[in-house]
Amino acid sequence: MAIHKGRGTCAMNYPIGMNLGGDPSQALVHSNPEGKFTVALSSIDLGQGMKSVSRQVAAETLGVPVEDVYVDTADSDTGPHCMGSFASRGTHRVGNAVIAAAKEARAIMLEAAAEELEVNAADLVTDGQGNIHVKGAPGNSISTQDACNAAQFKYGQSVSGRGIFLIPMSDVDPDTGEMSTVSCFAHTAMIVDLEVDDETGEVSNVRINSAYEVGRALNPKLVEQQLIGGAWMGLSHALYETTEPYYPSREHRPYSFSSYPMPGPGDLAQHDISILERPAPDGPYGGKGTGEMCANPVLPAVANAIYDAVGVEMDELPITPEKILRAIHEKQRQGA
Amino acid sequence: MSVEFRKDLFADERDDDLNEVGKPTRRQDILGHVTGRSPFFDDHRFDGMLHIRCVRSPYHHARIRNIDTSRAETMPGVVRIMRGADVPVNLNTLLSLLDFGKDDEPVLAVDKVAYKGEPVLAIIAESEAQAHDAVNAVRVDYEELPHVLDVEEAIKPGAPSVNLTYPNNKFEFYGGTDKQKLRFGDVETGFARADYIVEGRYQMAPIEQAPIEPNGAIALPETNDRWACYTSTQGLFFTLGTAAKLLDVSSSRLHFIGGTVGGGFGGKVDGLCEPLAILGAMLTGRPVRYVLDRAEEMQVSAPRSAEVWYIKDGLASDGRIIARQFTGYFDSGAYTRLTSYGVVKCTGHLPGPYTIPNVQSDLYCVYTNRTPATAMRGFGVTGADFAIERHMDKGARAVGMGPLEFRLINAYRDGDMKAHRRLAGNCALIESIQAAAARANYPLTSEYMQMSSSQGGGGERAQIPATRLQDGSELPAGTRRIAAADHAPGLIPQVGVDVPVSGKPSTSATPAAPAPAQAQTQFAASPAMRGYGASSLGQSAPPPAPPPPAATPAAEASPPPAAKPQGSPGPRYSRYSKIGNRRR
Amino acid sequence: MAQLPLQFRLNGSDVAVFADEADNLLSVLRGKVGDLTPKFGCGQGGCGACMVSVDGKTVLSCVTLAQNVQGRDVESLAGLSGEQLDPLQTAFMDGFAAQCGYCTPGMIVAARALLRRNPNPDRDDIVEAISDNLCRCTGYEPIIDAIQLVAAQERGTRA
Amino acid sequence: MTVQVSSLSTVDSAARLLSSDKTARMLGGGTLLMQRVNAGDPGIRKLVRVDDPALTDISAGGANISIGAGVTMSQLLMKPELEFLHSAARCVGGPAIRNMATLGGNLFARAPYGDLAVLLVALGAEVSLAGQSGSRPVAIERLFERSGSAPPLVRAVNIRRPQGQVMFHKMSRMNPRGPAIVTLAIHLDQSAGRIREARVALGGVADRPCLSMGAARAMGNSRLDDATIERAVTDAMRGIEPRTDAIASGWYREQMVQVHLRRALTQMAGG
Repeated sequence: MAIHKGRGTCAMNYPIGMNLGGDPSQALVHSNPEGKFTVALSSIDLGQGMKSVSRQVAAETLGVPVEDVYVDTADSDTGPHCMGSFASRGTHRVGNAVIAAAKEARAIMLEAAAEELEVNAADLVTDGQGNIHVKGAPGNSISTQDACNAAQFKYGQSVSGRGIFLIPMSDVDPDTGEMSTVSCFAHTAMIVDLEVDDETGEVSNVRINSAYEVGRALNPKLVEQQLIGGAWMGLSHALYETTEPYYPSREHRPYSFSSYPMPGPGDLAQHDISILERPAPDGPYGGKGTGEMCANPVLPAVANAIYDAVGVEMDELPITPEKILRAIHEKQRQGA
Repeated sequence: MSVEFRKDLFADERDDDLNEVGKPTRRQDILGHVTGRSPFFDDHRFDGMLHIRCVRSPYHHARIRNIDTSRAETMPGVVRIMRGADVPVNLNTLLSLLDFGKDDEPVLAVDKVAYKGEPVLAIIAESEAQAHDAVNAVRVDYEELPHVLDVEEAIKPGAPSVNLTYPNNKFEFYGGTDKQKLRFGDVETGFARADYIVEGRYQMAPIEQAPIEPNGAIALPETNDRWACYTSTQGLFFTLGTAAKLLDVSSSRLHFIGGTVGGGFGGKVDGLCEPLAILGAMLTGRPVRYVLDRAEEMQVSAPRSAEVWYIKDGLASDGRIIARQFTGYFDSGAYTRLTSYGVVKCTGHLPGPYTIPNVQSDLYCVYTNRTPATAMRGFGVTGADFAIERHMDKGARAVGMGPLEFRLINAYRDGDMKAHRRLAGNCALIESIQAAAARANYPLTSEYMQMSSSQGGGGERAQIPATRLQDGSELPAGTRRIAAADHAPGLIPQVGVDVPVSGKPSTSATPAAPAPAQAQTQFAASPAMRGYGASSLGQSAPPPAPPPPAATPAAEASPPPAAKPQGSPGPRYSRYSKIGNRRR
Repeated sequence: MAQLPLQFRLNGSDVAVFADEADNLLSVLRGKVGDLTPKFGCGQGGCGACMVSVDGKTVLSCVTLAQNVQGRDVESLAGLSGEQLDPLQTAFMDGFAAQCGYCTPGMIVAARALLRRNPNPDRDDIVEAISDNLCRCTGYEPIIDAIQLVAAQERGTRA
Repeated sequence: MTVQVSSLSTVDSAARLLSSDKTARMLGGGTLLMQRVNAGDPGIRKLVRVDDPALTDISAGGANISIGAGVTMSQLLMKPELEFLHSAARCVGGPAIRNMATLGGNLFARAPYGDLAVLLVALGAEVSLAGQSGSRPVAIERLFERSGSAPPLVRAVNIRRPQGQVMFHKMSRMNPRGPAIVTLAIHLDQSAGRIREARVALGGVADRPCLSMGAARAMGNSRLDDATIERAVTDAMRGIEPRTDAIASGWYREQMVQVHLRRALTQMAGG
């Protein structure tokens, strides 16, 4: 019996949003008389943090504290159209729509502030703390609450905005595959170290060093959540998961979590991450989506590390201990 | 576990002192999550709520000869048994909302079943246990048919027809072709010039998305002659539109409530539960709940598609990849769902993040007698990238280079032409490799550490080469035939007004954006505006636009001007309105 | 169909409902009593989203026959926080230990049960304690960290 | 229709009911049975609950140990006198599963479950059956031999406190809780350097825990040396058809029986 150490690498990019475009998302932003804003979406928060990212983007654009904004994702009667939360499109598409809507609402808020302060709206800035003041003269200020209140009760203005983001749909040339695909890409590179038991084919002591380029981490903790959890899923895809364990046969299919193995809390990899941010020119504050690309690199990096460890080509997923062991046996047979 | 931000990289393209963006603000939904009070779809309860369980096919492929529900109908608690004939429009394809592909899948099977687990009947009962009992009491008389499970077997002549809409077991892409092609340069010339040829076969597994919350919906009659639907969908309007089509009801009469979902990963896009729950509410006038159990989640809800890949590389002795050829088979299962779109997305992604002068790909979306596949995290890319990055290691070994060094010299850079004939920009592959190497103490020499995504690209690497087409003809260098906007970063219209969304507009190295109106009009007026739906509806496609004269890459980055007057509505919008405008 | 009367204490309050004979505890809690904090994930005892305590011991309510809690004390996540949040809830919030939030109720019930029986858990003890609970989003790390943090805090408070 | 529940106060009355109704099942902790009820399994129409204190009795003071079939894994783990069972009991699920899962249920769990039963088979444990007063206890592995007829109702498990060396090992892909690829339990009774009796029980491999007769024969009356170990490894799967499931193929299970048996015996020889 021997334990063999191996190192594997990979590099990847990932397209953000439905790749041919044609996938609009909309946002509506409006304020109550106290200057507290609601962002209405029909986009879905399925754990990735849609509500939180939209909230921070809206607050940034409106120029108000994040506590003054709440995002609702619940309802097709109140939330305007959105294609949905998939294809890593949420942050990018919805984020841009929220910016557009928030800008429109902000302009109205600033107009009311300008009336109250008797200055030109173009000269006003927000401090992000709930105040609007004349550029270079913080003393000449009005709170966002008072501005919104005045807009609604004095000037009869709705402090609200509409936003949509659409990348028009591209066609595809049937002969060449020419198409206008997505507008921005996230990037990743990964180095995986692991150990392989040549008697059982088991992989253990997985250590991951990674770099992910995300455009801009709109909320660094949310990005971290995606990267840590995504790499776990990637490891699961690499070594464990399939609905058809003997593909293409349909025999012995799993019907429960017990028969559908995934790494348990005792099977976690050590994972150290570097995050890079090269803002996407068309991303909201430069942000790209991180939700999908984070899982992908683990698959080949693990396979490449297994080759480095025991010299067998693992080209079929998932790379179960059984597949590794069979390949080791085959290699021994050929070497004999 | 540790996380570090490399703020030193791309610092000149970024403004880091924003107020709220970039802050580790607590999640807005977190208090609800930790107290168990977040309103997931199943956290809504209604008096008199009924439950659905489905009768499902025990065969891979069979004709339905007879369905006997007489015993089930009289069982305690059974309120209604729904058959295919009860579904107003019992044939759909998910992407009909984008006019992509032909309707090919019933909600409830009528004449035949094409995979184990395909729903045949939906039984509505007072309790789930009673619905289960009634399911067990239904007798369906099947005539088993020959089946096929292997993608490469399925497309051979004489294979059983899985899907009657596509009898050859291959999806029809635009132009009626049975595969999605990618042609850039001439791989055969490249292979002939190569010092090394590396070939490989790879296989991606079908994988269950496995969110802990299962797919489900609760539908009920609302006042004003509408129906409400509490749902776990990942696309609220996507599923609403699907339900409206299947139920032949105006979308204005459906009210979807969701948005808080217990994980999705692509597994909650197909809208399996909503149409049946709403139909149940329509037929019974009562709240109806339909939730997949875990066994159904594992085997009846759609997984990530399996894929089989063949890759052939031609390598120069200095490590450059000079030709790369792909053949790929995506296992769509019995129906289309989203796999066809995954194939197109994948084609746009090939040959990976590398600049290769000759690229060819043929990808097939294949029908087999297996659970239909759909989206999952990394959709259309995960399997291809596994194959590519396994293959890159073999290439590095062939040329005797380190694996990261091999990737670095082939990495794409700003200004490079991609195989789908659009320019790359905003690249960061090189820097990502350098950062990961630094993290892992992977020794890269200064030659490799000094590489940069923003240097060394473009120029010769920006050329569109003369391209050999499948029929043997050659397309001249520089040819582009799709007149949609070039989506290379920086060319997309920015939304709204003046506030810079990237945080630092003036110093950005990328080109300025054209005005929004311009890009929209170019899109809408393109003479090449041919949707997938056009071919499926039997319309002949307009002839391709004449290739523009060969131009410098810089000029190419701006698409040719619009041919139609501004403001004319594009056909894409009318397709959406087809759903929205349906009246009852 | 005849239904059975069922009485038990839930989070310290008396509960009386009618249930089908073979109903599981989860469906009674959610459908009859209205405590929606335990979640349905599998109905197979395989994911832990439905975890509650019965007489101080954690169980998977989806595979617990509801009749078996007749006259007994049931505690769900709803019972862990009153006026104030349980420190675990705060730690999960601050530590970004939840994404979709669907496994979170079961995780916190499992973690509180651990800290009650073992105030000095090491990392392996925590891993063991949450091994009935699946999470598909987080990769478990932030959950383990949050529990470890609370264990340390509570040790400090006692010291 | 739907599932009914019968609550009885004695094991014997439950045994009578179970033997007269083949759609009735004894409910222990419910961890396996309630899944099937929830899924609407038409083969289960009645659950039998028994509130008989005999089922939760533990008598563990001396050399002869008796454990009621209703005792949970958690209860076993709280008994220091039963320490020799703890490594196996700890392999059953996580803490909540162990709070529910009973000894009796574990005996009837089909592979890849039933880890504790594998150890009990190796230890030569016997069960006393309900409703058959006066009948002799039955070896656990014999319980699984009568296919077709309704499973008997176990009242208690009787074990002699083990002498000699005991080894338990479970190989699973999910840690710390997961279904077994193989579970291995070995009980070696040695005297004067020779193995008097070897009992090697395998779990996960066949549908139910089973004894490896090949390994036992190979080791009987031998020294535990490398040659004996190799003979035991070679013969371990003789007569046993390894099963394939979603977790592992029969081929892999056979390989793992051999690898882990070799490792375990080598460790026992060294210790």
